[in-house]
Amino acid sequence: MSRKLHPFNGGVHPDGHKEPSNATPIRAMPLLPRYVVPLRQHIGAPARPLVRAGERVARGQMIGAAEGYVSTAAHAPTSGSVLAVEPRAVPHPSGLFDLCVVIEADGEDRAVELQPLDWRNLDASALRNRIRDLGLAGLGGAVFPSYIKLNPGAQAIHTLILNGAECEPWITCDDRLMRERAAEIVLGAEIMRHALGCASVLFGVEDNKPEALAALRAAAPTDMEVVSVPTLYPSGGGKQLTYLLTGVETPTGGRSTDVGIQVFNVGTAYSLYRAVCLGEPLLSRVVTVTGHVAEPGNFETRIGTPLADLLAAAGGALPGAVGEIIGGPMMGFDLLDRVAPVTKSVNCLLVKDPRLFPARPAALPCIRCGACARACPADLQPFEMYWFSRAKDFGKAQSYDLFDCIECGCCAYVCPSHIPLVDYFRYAKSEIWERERDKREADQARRRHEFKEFRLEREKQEKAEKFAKAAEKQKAAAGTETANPEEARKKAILQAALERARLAKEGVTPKNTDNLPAAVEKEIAEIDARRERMGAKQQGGEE
Amino acid sequence: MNGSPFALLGHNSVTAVMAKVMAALIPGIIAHAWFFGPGIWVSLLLCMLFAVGLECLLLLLRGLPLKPFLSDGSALVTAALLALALPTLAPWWLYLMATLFAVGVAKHLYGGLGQNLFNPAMVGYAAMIIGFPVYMTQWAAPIGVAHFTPSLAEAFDLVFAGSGAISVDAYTSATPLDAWKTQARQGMAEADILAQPIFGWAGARGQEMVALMYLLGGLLLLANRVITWHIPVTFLAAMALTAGLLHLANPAQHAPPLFHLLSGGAMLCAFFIATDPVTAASTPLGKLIYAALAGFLLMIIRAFGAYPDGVAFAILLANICVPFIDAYTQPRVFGHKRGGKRGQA
Amino acid sequence: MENYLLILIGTVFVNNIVMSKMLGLCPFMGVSKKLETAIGMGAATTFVLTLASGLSHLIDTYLLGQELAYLRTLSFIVVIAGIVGFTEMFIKKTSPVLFRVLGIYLPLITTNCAVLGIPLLNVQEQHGFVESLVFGLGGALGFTLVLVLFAAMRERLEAADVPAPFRGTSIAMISAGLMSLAFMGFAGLIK
Amino acid sequence: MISAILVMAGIGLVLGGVLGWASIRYRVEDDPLVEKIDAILPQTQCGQCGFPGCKPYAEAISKGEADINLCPPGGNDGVKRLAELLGVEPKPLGAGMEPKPKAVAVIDENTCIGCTLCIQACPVDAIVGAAKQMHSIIAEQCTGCELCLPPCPVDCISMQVIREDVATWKWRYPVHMMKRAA
Repeated sequence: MSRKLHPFNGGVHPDGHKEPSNATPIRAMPLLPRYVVPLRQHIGAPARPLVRAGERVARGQMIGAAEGYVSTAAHAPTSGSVLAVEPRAVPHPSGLFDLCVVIEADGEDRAVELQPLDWRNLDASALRNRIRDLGLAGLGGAVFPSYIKLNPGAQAIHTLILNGAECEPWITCDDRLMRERAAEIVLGAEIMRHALGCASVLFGVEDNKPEALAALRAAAPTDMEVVSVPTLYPSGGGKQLTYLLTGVETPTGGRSTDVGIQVFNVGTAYSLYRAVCLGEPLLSRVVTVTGHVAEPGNFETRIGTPLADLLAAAGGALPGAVGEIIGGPMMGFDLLDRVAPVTKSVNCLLVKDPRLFPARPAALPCIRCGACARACPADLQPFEMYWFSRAKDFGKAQSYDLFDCIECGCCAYVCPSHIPLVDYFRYAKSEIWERERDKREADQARRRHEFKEFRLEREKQEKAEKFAKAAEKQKAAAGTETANPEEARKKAILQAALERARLAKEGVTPKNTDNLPAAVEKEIAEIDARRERMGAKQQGGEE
Repeated sequence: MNGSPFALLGHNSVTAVMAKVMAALIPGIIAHAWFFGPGIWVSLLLCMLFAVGLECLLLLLRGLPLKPFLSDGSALVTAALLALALPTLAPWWLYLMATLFAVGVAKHLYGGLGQNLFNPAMVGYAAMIIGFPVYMTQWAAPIGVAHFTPSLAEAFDLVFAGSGAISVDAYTSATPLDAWKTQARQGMAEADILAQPIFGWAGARGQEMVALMYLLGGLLLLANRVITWHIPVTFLAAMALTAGLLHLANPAQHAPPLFHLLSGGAMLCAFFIATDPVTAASTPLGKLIYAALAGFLLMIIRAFGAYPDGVAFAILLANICVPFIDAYTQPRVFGHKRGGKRGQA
Repeated sequence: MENYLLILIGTVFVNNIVMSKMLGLCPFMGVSKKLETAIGMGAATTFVLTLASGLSHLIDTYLLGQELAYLRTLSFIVVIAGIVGFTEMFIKKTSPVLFRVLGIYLPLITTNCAVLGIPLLNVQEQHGFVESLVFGLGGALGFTLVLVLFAAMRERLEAADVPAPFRGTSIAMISAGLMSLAFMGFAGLIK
Repeated sequence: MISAILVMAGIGLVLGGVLGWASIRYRVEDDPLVEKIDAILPQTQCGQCGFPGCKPYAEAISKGEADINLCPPGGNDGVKRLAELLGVEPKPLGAGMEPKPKAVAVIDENTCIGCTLCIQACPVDAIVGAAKQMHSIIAEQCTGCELCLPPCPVDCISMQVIREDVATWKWRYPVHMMKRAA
């Protein structure tokens, strides 16, 4: 049990505040009258809606299918009817709406038939496809589709790390899950080990969770190692935990799989167990409700549960609350609209009170004291990145390895000038991303423009050739009427010009309707049909 | 829009940092008053008044709010360092000019706190030593050496009305560093030089105790984690090493290392001036290079240069190198290849 | 040997061509916006200056002598222009990027008063051939040193909250002045 | 006198020889500046600069015939990058050339008469449809150049500003810093 740990640099010790929510067992939420299931809950392309308003659905029925490679499915949390498929408030820092399926519960909670999988004998790719269709995504926060992570790919995976560090203050959902459902988590880890074909399995749990550690140790077989790691934020960061446990650094811009290590959250392992052994899609997750609430605790919450209802289940916010955070205080974001639902990424609803969460003092200039650099777990120089992000010199900011920043918030936590450093980094990153997007679009436009010019040139040439040939024929027919080739050429040109004018009068037929993608053709057909309908209606109205 | 983190480390602010620096200066100031008379209070008061006044004026001119920028306390720290570096009992306008260069030119022209490239106090000092060398060599003599040590009221009088009937030589003397240099060049023996009343048990009389008090204050800052060990230790080590080598090579010309460490502004510089985070190098390796460079240059200027104490020039020269040092000593980022070029993913 | 060392230290630090003689300010202000450009410019100037010092010494001693002394400036300029032309072609071939960023300042090395100043000072100080070379190298190294340090400073300054009237060249000139102030600390080090 | 002429001629000859050799030894083709300028331009092909497309504008800039501040879609940022590339001082966009928010053209399905004039005007072939058939615009390929607006005989094309969604949303510049009057 004495594995050699490799402490990473930096990190901070914020107050844990785990006690309010980790004392009571996970509670189940009652069935609610309405659920809102966003189709974009994971990293990658949003799921494609499979249902329409008015359709009846059963619990566990797929309502959104994975679209493209990096994507996963979404499912109905209960039985009922689809009220609408439309943009609704979602838990996102922007407060923007996103496409959701709104389900009116019928109270029966009727389920589709669940099919447990014989995972030990199932073909690996079939297993992964099933996992994609069951909607599994990482529950630690990044919500990367799990089926992709279970594909070892070209690089053999030798170590599987189960992340139960839960280093964010206040959050205890993984803690309670490990205490109460350790056996299921271990089974999930067993399935992962099978899919990845790796030998070594490590659980990393911070030492402020002795009960969880004990439960896991009791449940884990001898060939899985449960490691207690010192409490230090952000030891639950994927790269940090990997280094802590193995001493291997995840290469910049890459994933831990590049060095043969795969990391999953313990909550994902639990959901994987349910998906594979019970055949149940990812319908619910454990969410911590804590902070300035009447009865803080953890709730088994169906995906799509409006956060207001979740808050009510925890007895509601106490008087004097000043808003809620989705996630923890270090990496979470302000909830702008309480009707937004719980998604696969929501692990905590933290109600702020003015005493523990006072407004951030006004920022003073950076004095380059270097406290941020000492706290940075990625060994960055945040004050340099800030210096250039603030001046909107993104190239320079990037040269200080802005994209190695994991946005853990350690730098802003220790800053004596109270500078919202991470806000500046997020700003700079999204600006750089936009520029890259613009660049791609410009490149595409350039290619299309050049092609158009090429096409016009080609068409002109083709036409000229055609007329030249026609003229030649005429000339041949007329015999050696004009022996002068110069005159003939002039005549051909004249004829060509006349022909062009005639064509122009008739209206040129552009040739860019060829080779259209099927989708666009379909769209045109639809629009035409719609236009006809509308036109008919309009005419009818006039008459 | 306010993003994460929502938690903040408590009792942590620029004001608190500056207050700790001021507090750590107090033992040194008291020792100064004890050994050189109450004149230091006058220059301290004047510098602080001028600094705060100028800071207000410049903030108003730049259209910035007064309260947050005044309460950060950086102007007071600059003023205190300036007052401790400048000779006491100089005319009042010298303090005004020095503060103008420090707060006006070196700080606000660059955009205020955190933006300056040069240490403000040292710019003020260097500008004065170039502009008014006469006043900058009249140092208050320690009590017991001076014929006359002005009281607080007399000190005010001297600063504002000039020396008048009293001869300047009555209360000032050459600095021991200066005395050593000129007398050693004239061929006086080490023992004879040290026997003079302005020299103490290891360095300059009075100054050695003040330096030890600065050392004490610096250790307090270290204990409070306001500064890290890198700069002071390297700076003093580089100084001692250079001084030691010079002393070994030519004991008749060059004073022993301890004398250099405890004379002039060396200790103040090591813990309070070189450690100014804004103008010092910021990477771990860069800090070592920066401090070693400053210590080395200080000793070179002291040993061979035209100025008796080179603290200001050594720091300014090191300041010039800081952006370059920082650019080439960036630490390896987590997940990057060892020895890989910065900025390449 | 000690003599050469003294010349070198003297020209690099004490009598720095930019900081104390105030020569070569045009490229000092013009090519110090980016660190990498400054390094390239420093290298090019070092090459030109060292070569020009040696060549002009030879020309002055063996071709011109006393009776043709009035041709000194003229012939020095021709030599410098030739070397600059060569350097320009060389850089264009080996580093097109550097060629582009140096832009007009590369041919302008010809009219860099530091480059003409040093050969003329060599004559004035009656330096021998090796002394001239060392003097040229030292002057060029001093130029490169302050140029590179200044460029690193300006990269940081670029993002500072400098009040609007002082932004750009203005604050750069002030910084150069303060640098010069700091270099005064070297006074008295040699001679 | 003669010696002076000889000396100068000698120096000139030697240097001329060296330079001549160097120009052969270190010959290079001119760097493709036009391509680099073109890479910075936003490729909307809108012609607001007065040139028929981005490439011609890039050529004009490289020849020094056009100023760098004539491209509104590139914005002040684009001007800055051009200035950096060319080593000149950046300047604000020309008068009446304020950048507009990004938009795409949308054809009113009911008014379009299928005349194909917009199709011919579109520089990037982002409009599809055939004669006497309803046309539609492929939004992802539309650069928002507005060149299709004037030819339309029935004014059925309008510009629609692109709204940001969850995927394209950007973090704003933090405003915690104290407000500055200056």
